[in-house]
Amino acid sequence: MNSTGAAGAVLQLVLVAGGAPLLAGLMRQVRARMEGRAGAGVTQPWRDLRKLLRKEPITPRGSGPAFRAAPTVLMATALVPAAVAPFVTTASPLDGAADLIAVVALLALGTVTLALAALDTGTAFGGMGASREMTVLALVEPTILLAVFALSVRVGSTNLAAIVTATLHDPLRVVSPASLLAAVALAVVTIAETGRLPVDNPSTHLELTMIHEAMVLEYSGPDLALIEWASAMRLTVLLGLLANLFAPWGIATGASLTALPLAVGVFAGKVALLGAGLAAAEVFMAKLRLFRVPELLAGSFLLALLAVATSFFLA
Amino acid sequence: MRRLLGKIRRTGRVAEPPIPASEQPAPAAAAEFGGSVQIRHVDAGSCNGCEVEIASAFSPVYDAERYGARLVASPRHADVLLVTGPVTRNMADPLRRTYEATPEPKVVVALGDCARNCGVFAGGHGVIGPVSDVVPVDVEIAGCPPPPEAIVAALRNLTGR
Amino acid sequence: MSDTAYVQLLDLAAGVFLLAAVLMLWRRELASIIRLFAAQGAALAALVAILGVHQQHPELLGVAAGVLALRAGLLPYLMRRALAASGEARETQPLVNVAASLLTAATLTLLAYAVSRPLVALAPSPATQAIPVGITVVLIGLFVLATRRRALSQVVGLLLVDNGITAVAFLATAGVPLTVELGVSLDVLLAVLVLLVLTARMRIAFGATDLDELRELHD
Amino acid sequence: MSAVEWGLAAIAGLAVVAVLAALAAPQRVRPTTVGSCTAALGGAGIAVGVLAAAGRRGAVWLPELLPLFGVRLEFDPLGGVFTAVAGAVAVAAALYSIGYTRHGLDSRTVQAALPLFVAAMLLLPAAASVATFLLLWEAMAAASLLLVLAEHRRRTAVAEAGGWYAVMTHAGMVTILLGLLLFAAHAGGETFAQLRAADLSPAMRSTVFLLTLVGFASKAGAVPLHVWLPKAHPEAPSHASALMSAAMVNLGVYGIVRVGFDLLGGGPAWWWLLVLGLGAASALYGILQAAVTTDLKRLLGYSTTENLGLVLLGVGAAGLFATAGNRALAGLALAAALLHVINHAAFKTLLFLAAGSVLHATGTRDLDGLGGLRARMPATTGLFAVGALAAAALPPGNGFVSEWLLLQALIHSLPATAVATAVTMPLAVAVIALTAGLAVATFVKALGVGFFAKPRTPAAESATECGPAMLAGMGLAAAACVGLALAPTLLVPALARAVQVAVPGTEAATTGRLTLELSGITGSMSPLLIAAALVVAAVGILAALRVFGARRARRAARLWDCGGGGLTARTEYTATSFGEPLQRVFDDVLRPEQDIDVTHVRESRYLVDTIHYRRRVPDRIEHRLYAPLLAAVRAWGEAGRRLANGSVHRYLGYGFYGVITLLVALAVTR
Repeated sequence: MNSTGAAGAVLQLVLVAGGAPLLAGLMRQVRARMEGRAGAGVTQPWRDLRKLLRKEPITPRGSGPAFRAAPTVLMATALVPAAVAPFVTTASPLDGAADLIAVVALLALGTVTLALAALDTGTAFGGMGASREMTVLALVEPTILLAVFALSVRVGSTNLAAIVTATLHDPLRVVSPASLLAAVALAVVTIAETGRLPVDNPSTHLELTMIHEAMVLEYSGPDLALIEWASAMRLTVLLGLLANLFAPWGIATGASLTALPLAVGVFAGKVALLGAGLAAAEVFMAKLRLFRVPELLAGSFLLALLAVATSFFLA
Repeated sequence: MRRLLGKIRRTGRVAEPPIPASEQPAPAAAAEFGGSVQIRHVDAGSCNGCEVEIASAFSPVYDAERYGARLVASPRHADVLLVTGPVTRNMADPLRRTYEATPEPKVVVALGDCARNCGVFAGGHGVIGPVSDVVPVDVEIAGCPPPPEAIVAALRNLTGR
Repeated sequence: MSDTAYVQLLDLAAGVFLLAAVLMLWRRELASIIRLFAAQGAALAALVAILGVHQQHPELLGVAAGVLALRAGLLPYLMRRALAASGEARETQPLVNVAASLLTAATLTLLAYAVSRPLVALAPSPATQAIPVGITVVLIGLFVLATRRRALSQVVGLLLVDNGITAVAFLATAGVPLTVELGVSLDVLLAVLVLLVLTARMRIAFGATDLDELRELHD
Repeated sequence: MSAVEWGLAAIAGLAVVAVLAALAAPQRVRPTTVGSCTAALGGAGIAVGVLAAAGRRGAVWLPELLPLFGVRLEFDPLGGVFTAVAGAVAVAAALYSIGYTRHGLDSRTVQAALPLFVAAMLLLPAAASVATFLLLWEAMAAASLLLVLAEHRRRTAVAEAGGWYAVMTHAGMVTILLGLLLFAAHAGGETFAQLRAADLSPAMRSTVFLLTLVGFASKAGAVPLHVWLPKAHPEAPSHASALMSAAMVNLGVYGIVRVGFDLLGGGPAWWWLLVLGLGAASALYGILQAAVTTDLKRLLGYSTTENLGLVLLGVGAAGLFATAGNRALAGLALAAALLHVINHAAFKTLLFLAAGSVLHATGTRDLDGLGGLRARMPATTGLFAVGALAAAALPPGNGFVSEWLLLQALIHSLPATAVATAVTMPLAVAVIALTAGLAVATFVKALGVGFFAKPRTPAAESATECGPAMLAGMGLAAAACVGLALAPTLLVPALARAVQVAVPGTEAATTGRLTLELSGITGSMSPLLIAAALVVAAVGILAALRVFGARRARRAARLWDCGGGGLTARTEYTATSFGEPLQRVFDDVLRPEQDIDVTHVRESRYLVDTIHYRRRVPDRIEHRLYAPLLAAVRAWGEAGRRLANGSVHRYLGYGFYGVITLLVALAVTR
């Protein structure tokens, strides 16, 4: 914990908060281009947010504090990981919260608040979305923790900074089957957690096929802005973790302030690359039927378990 | 997958060159949109001709999304109500409720002649009148059905891009 | 080649070998199952080649080439032909649903690890360390044989078992004699041909290759 | 006479006073007097427990109190922790009980049973001889049974639940009795000191362990011995459920730790694998049932099975590590388990008391019939939310802290040399993770469906906030939850001492004042920091919104009902529909029974008139395991009845034949 660490933490917080909408824009743009469209441009989500912040917030009658508080809490649960996770620097002053399990749990907390808000409105769609989201969340947890397990076995700690530093010192580790399997498993759960295809279709208009969207149908104006923004940040955070847990090169470890700009650039590049890849892959996918999703998650769970297993039987 | 990728490469970009925005002055509310317009489409009793045109306006060819317009699933998310068809008796209240559910600032677009003046359905059984009888209309798009170019032009006028 | 590189490559080959087996359990389309099987054959060949290079056994390289030709080339080709002949594209409902069979595979892996522990303990080396992978593949193969309905998946199961045995043989001993490998491969080839012929006959007789319909033969 | 001994005296004295008050006081003031006396009793328990956990020792031997053996009480840190927990729960529950007095809950027996039950639970961890232990155990069982049966006049289900509880608890009692007597017989003495000193043959040790394990596991509600729990907890009055579910079940864990670690001094790996397996099974099965049930208190009961399962999992892991010689990890795992016992006690008390308030206000426990309570009982809803957050093991709740510790212990067990560890740990981690995920879904359901949205029945419509006494009881429990969530580090020294009793030679599992830093392993997590960060972030966001966005005033509008008519409560998602996807995913495990009957209108069979959908998720273990057992027992009973048909002559005849056979036997053998 030092001045560089603090600076880095602030920097990556700003980076994630400011970059998340751009990432969403980039992904939409890639998708649009592959569909032969011109696309709305990378900065479109920012325009949407600006406009939403100006619009009129609406509280449906018969909803309670849970509905009002959810956007703020969701945003908070997205901001804290963005500040503590080793994206730009490994020396975050909030190391006490930079635990992989804690970060995962925080993101889950965000999902829960949104689900509660959806139930709070008492609409049928809200309940449906909440129920589905919770089902997916419950099935995703084991995979995440097993992947964490596989990653921390070789390091001997679940502290994010520790894992990243260990990988930096021993790059060959990354190509070991264990960490490759873990990477795939984490990628799958990232898709499931952030409601991308094939688990959920972020741009659907059919309520009956919705998971995430169904929960936010009642939100408008600034509330909606916070939710959209937070969802983008969650995606960024998870992709960032994926990037830095398996390819942490370029991150600032020392106390030199000069390393930070480079780190920022590299991190932005990595996440942008991952996002573009994900968006491109989505073009080839159709949404899974809801009850095929457990199959997908069971598969990722198996991969995670294999990751753990291989981490102790392949040398 | 490989085949699809090849197809994508061969097809390339199908979007037509940009269509200029319509000349008619944009409503005051549109000033606050700043290049982003979320649209909720309400079918108040249309023959679905307009729906086909809307679909093609948002298709890759005309790609209205490139100007910052997007169709959304809930009026709470919407800035613009895109109303088609003459308002039938059963759709009057839903239309009012949709209008009431949309947060300020909001713009109502009456799309197609039916929406503007009941078109061929004027005086028909079950038709209670044009959209403007039920909710205040800010923009009208003529045509039966209006061509995608007209729709895109009107939307560009709203997004200001 | 350096020791660390050798270990890395070996582990990587073993990992791919295992992953292919698991994915075969996961996918439903028979075509992609065959593709995965070819990939597994390639991984096996790579494994053998790596061992050969490391242990300076040139003949192992020959064996590797043979393995590649047979398991990544000939067998998939035969199966693809059988698939084209039969109209069936997918493994419709296996006896154990996919999610459950994936979880089973997970436990099988741990089981294989537990049972092979003493084997590995005899002569701990990177090669023997990977033996559990081979055993896992054998178990998964048996599982496929037990739970899949389509005759083609049955063939795949058999071949999985054989791949696993071969892998274990190569990993455990410092290079199987060429003749053994040839013998094994040949009778596998034979078995496959027989099965494929059977499949064809069954299809002619019953129109489908759902093995449950074989019961009709028995009463 | 040391402070601890004074405390023991106080407990005994207050218990007597409370019982006398219950018997003597007039009905009007009875609940108040008994409640306050019991609360004081709990307070004394806390004091003694804390002193003991702080390392102060104290022993009492009353030779004349119990013939032949005498009562032998002795406190050590391990017992202290459990006594303190029981005391804390008792305080909250007793305060609550002052306000929770309808349907004859203020009758003499019920009121007298309460302090008796509490006193037994407070003293049990101090029992230092087999006789004392069994005596207190039986007292606890009997008193709790009386509480379970409190409302048997109103609901027949109570009688059935009581029956199950009586049978299970006494079956457990018998096995414990056998085990400990066997132990004592071979040790040549019945004080725990003598038992510790004894050296038994491995076979005998295993027999003792298994026998006692059965009894203790059934008390801890572990699968498959859990069947009494989801029956008794919903039917008992809520403060009794809280006491049973938050304090009594812990003593099952206490028994396993005391006998397995302390008295038998650890054992072979398979013991602990067994415990670990029991724990894993309980955790998964419990939370699965909780996820699909719609009865609020039944849900909480199953969640108790789940949490105790996690605790047992930790205990088993600790034993496994100890046998493998890894004392640091063993200490960590056991500390995690004990911390989870404490956390679970806190939030489960809160949740059961809140559920009691709901039952009190609406008269129903069925989530499908609740809803809309947040407007009508805001305080209860808020408190329940605190408990739900903890139970869902999400930060910044206290449940998260102990599960984090447990996960740390398991994760750091690899790379391991023992095959058993290497194979079980990944599975254990997976089980914990799946349990955590399902727990989240379960408590979102309980809170979101039960308390939010619109009321689904007139009963829920007309609910009103409960009285101050009940709120006070819940408030205490909630405060405990918050305290444990923010400053678990304060407990570290006490836990370390307690762990040392079980696994000698371990130092404190964690260090650090604000941050939990694992000792010997790299790993740290600061609940306080996380909570603070969340608060700061939230405040920052609100401030930013003030400054930048939201120039327009907030408007209230009708729900977006897709333009159709207004949404009624009938269109809301119910608990049944909320749990449906999970139930479908875990169909093979749960085997729900559901039937749909569609009645058509008379004119045409293409027009549907009504659709009835019914779904039950029966406890499969109960059906598969216990139904045959009960059938067999019943058969025996039939046989017995034919022998004893109530005619005096027949009984005299039996006696006569008996004497004759005896004489004949004597004659022959002479």
